[in-house]
Amino acid sequence: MKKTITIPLGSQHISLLEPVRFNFSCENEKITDVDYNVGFVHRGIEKACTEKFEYKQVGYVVARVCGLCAITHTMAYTLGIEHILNIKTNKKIDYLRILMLELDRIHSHLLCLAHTAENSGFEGMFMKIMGDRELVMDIQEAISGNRVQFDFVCIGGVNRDISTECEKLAFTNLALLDKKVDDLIGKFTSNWSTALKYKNIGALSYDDAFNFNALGPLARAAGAAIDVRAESSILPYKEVGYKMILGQNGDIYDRNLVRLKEIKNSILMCQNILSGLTEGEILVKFKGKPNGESFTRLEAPRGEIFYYLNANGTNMLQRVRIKTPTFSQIPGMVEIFKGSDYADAPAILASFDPCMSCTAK
Amino acid sequence: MVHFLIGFFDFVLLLYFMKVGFDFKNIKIQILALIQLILFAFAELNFTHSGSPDFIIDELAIFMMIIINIVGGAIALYGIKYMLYEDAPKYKKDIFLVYLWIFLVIMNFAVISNNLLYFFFFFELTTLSSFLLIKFRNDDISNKNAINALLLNMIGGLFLLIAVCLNLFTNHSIYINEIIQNKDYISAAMIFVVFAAFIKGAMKPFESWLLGAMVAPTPVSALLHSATMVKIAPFLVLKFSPVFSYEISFLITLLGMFLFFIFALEGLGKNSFKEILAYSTISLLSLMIAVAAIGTKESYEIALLLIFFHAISKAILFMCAGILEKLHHIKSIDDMQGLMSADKPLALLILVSFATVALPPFGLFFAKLFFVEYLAKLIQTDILYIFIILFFVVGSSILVLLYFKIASLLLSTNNHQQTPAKTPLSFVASSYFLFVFMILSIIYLVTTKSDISIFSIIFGALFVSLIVSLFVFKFNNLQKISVYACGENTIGQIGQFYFDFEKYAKYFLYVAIFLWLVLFGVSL
Amino acid sequence: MSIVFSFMLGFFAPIYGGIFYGIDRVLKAKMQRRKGPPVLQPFYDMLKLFSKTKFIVNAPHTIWMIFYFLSLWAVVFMIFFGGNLLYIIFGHLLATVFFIISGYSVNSIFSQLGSNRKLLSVVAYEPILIVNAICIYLVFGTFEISEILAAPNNFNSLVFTFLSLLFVVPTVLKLSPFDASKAHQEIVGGIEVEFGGVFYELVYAAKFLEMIFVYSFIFILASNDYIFGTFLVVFSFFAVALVDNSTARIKIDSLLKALYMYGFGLGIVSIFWILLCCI
Amino acid sequence: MLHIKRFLKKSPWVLHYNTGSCNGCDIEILACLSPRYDLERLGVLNTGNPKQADIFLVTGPLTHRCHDRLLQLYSQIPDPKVVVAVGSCTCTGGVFKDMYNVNNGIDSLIPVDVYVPGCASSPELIMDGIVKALEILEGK
Repeated sequence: MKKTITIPLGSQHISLLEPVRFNFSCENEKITDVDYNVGFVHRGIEKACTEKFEYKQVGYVVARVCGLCAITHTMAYTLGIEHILNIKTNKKIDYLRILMLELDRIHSHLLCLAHTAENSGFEGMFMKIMGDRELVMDIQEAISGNRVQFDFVCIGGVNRDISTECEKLAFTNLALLDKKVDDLIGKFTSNWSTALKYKNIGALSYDDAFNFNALGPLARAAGAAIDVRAESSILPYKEVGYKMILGQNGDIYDRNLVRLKEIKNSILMCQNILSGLTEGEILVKFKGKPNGESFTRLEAPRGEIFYYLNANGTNMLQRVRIKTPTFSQIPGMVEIFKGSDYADAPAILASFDPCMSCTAK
Repeated sequence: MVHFLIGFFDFVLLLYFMKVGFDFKNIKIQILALIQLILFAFAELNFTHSGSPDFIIDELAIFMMIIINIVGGAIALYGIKYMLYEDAPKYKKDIFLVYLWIFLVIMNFAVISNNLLYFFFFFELTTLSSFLLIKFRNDDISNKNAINALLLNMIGGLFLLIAVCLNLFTNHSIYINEIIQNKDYISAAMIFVVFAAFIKGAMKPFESWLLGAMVAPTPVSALLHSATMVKIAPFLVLKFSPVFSYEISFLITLLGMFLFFIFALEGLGKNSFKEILAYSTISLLSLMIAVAAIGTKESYEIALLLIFFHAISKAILFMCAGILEKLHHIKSIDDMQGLMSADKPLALLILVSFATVALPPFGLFFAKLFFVEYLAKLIQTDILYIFIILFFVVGSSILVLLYFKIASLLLSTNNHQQTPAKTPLSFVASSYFLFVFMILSIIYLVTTKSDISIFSIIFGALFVSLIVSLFVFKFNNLQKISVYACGENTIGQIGQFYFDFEKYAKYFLYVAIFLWLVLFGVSL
Repeated sequence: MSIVFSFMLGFFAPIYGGIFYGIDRVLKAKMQRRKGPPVLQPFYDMLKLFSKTKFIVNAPHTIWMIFYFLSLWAVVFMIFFGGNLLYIIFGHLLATVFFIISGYSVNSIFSQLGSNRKLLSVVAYEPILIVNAICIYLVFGTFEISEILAAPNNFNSLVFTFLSLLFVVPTVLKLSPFDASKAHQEIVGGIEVEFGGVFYELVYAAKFLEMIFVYSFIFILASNDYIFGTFLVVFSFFAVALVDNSTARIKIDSLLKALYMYGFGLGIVSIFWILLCCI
Repeated sequence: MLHIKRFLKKSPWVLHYNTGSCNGCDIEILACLSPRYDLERLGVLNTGNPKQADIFLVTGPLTHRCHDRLLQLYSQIPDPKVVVAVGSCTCTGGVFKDMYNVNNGIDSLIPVDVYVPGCASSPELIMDGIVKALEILEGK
């Protein structure tokens, strides 16, 4: 009497932040087939970038592709357009940009961890992580003036310099956060119920990570050394103490640990940057209109982000193409869902840290 | 004279079984019939009358006769209506009904026989009538299952005959009233009687005959499962339980309780409505045997309660199954979806019948409740009864799961929108009659036991008002809104959990056989 | 206890159950380093629900649920009138079955899944409750709560019963880690999902009654030592809240396994403990 | 007679739906529940179930595909209810205004009671919005 049940997850569901629809065909609660629909958030940003906005504005528009990795989108666009315009930035600008990118990564990872905990029914952990996350949010707010959409990066440099008070706040908060992350690692590794909920659940093997084009923490948790920060030298990551973090099994547990360790690494990088900051200009003057094309790759919190820009010498760009990490992770996600329990599905989904507004744009 | 007639007909019967064996080319039946013939001849030759009467109508017999005649009678009346829907020639339908009545008569005689040889005769007659009834539809599967039933029941008959011969061989009485007064009665002979009871009661590993019986028209299943046939098992155990030694009584209880748990578990994995009912029957039968085997005054009363209320509930449920089959063309529980909207009275009747098997304030529940109380007393003196408790509490919970798993399907209104149909009153009349009968008996029970009265009044009132409000309140003045489906309009497939215990069935069987062997060994 | 007093206790059970629940919420918030809602928040919620529009999905769905509440209330009355422990357990079972049927009677996937899971969790905790009731009987020689409460304190023999009951409490109250039948993030509250307005109110109030039901089991373990009983209840209240806060939700099959292995296992140990060591 | 309506204010339960926002406001709504802001002290619960909600928090410029879902959810919330549009794009369409797949704010579809500006709205603003919504809820 194999009987199939279909369980919908979305488009509105408490475990989802964004509208996305999964339709699980289940036997008992074992998922046998997944039907997915990710296009709820499509707004037409790529089109608008070439028709509605001038190239100087596009940086702020693409930030609204996704609120979580907003800075990465702006950053990738800016790097691309700077390449076309042939602008050379100084060390200080690069460092400040990395600082913001890494702060963004910390808060995004923490949010993902909190969401995973919440979706696996661990309210206490959710509250704890969200409480700790406020430390990073404070630094971001102090530096950029906004908590989420900071619009910190602009073509030719950054919009704001970092003040001494900010620096002091950042140092204390990061040191505090570092301790809290250590604590979190302990909590995630030693809890009986989280072990049941995370270990060997939603595992993506090393081979599958390649087959399904896994990116970011997802791939690194499976042991695949895929990280744009290590491959590309467009930003001086090596100088600030970047270290590749790899997991083994690729299950939720490993993904959580990889994220936590990356947070530690990011904290280290931020501290290095803050202690090594030099005086200097934060904005490079530039002239002319973009003409030509460029490709940019950048590591967003979720994995590689890819920008293709094509400009024809006018104020309007000819083509903006954005490829986001979640988009390429969906086949892998579907594969993992098959054979796991519906009870685990929200946690698996959260541990993928999907970003549907990135995907649908 | 009576003795001669019974002996004569018994020979004829055994010869008929032999013929059936030849007809169906079943060598096992022929051998069994032959052995039985020889043993029977031996018994007849060695048999001498003692002073005891051949038939005794004692309290237990009256009790059984009430069940057989009231419940069985209701089923037989229901059978008349049922046969109108059956696709068979007129004369066959009539024969079928006659079989049903004869069956009831045989049962009446079986429960009053005091002479084990007479009892053997009626025992074999029930075998015969169940064989004929199962064979009624005369297709391949009916024949196969009928033969299987015949074969297994003949093994039971053989056990009974062995017991008789052992008794005669050791110059013991074969009159039941003498046996149960004689404390030094040899247990080996008695254990054969118990084994015969087990086979009639479809204990593992002999449950296949009762499960196969559902190919017959539903009144047969109703009759076999509720009032007749299988009830011989707890009846026999009840008769003999006063002379069980401690070990035997405990082992039978353990076996019964284990099977109670196992059958409930196995029933969870089944799909056909009648099959699930059958599993719940043998599960509860095992419980009855277990309770009966304890052999004290309390356990005797509890066993009677179980037998009585189980017979009524199961009869109602099987009659409903028959209606489902004939009127709504539903056999599998998956097709039962949406019955609540299609035929509300019938669905509610099924639902309430499920409640009568598992929930307060109904009879079977009280039997279980008294049993828990009694077990709590027992365990104080004998810690071994902890195993009984474990199997019992887990098994009962699983039965609740089993019933309400099906209930879920009645209620959900999803994929199969059934066409509304109204069950004719004449079809459900017997069910209603039995239902009223049960309510009256519960009221009687409650008035005799004062400590449960308040409890049952509260919950009885709740139940009644619930049923009434389900019919009365429609909340038409309130706004109705659609269900929550994540903001979408479409609702997916809805279903319940299924359980698959097939892979464990093997191990259950081993344990059951092991317990049988231990039981046999201890009795020697 | 006089009859009037018992009646008052039973009648106002939803009220002080609500305070209990409010304290629970505050406690939980404090454990999460939050300020948390006011203690009277459950009453605000309930009073608010009164003023919402009444709507239903279908009539039977609502009726079954109303009777769930009524039977549960009857069970609470039985507790305060010192009724028989077994009758209370089975009365609670009946109420729960009404609730489950209510979940099944609506055409919503989450409600049905909730019912399925609730049914399984009933199978998990019901045997434990019965075994523990038997333990209590073994110690006090009676199932009547009124007699148990008058008997001398014998908590030493009931230590394992207490531990075993600690597994039942979160399961009945649907607290983490044994809250698979509610599972807000998976099945949006399970059976509760289709209720709104004043009818959700009853489901909400039933939560308080369930609290009284399980904690009264713990209370009677201390028999005539009411102060110790209160201490036990407070202790388990804290312990359950703490565990609720520091664990993730486990799946329904893990729940079954955990309850049978530890809860049921402890129940059996308790019987042995009582029979072999204490008598 | 107790003024029952008074208590609407004390226990607002929230339903959150994203109609195509960039996540910025959504994570800020999550942050509102976190220990620092702790919306629960106002009695707020994130129910995720329209049937038990009083306040409908909507984020996003309303893409075409979210149209029907928004209506469906809105119709399932029992009266009295308040709609809070969180974020600039939810109020007017914001940066997404006049993009081809966007309806320029949710007030084109359902009546909005409170507009919370900001891109992204900070938790303080969202809480302000909810408090404002409570006053409106009381009056309804």
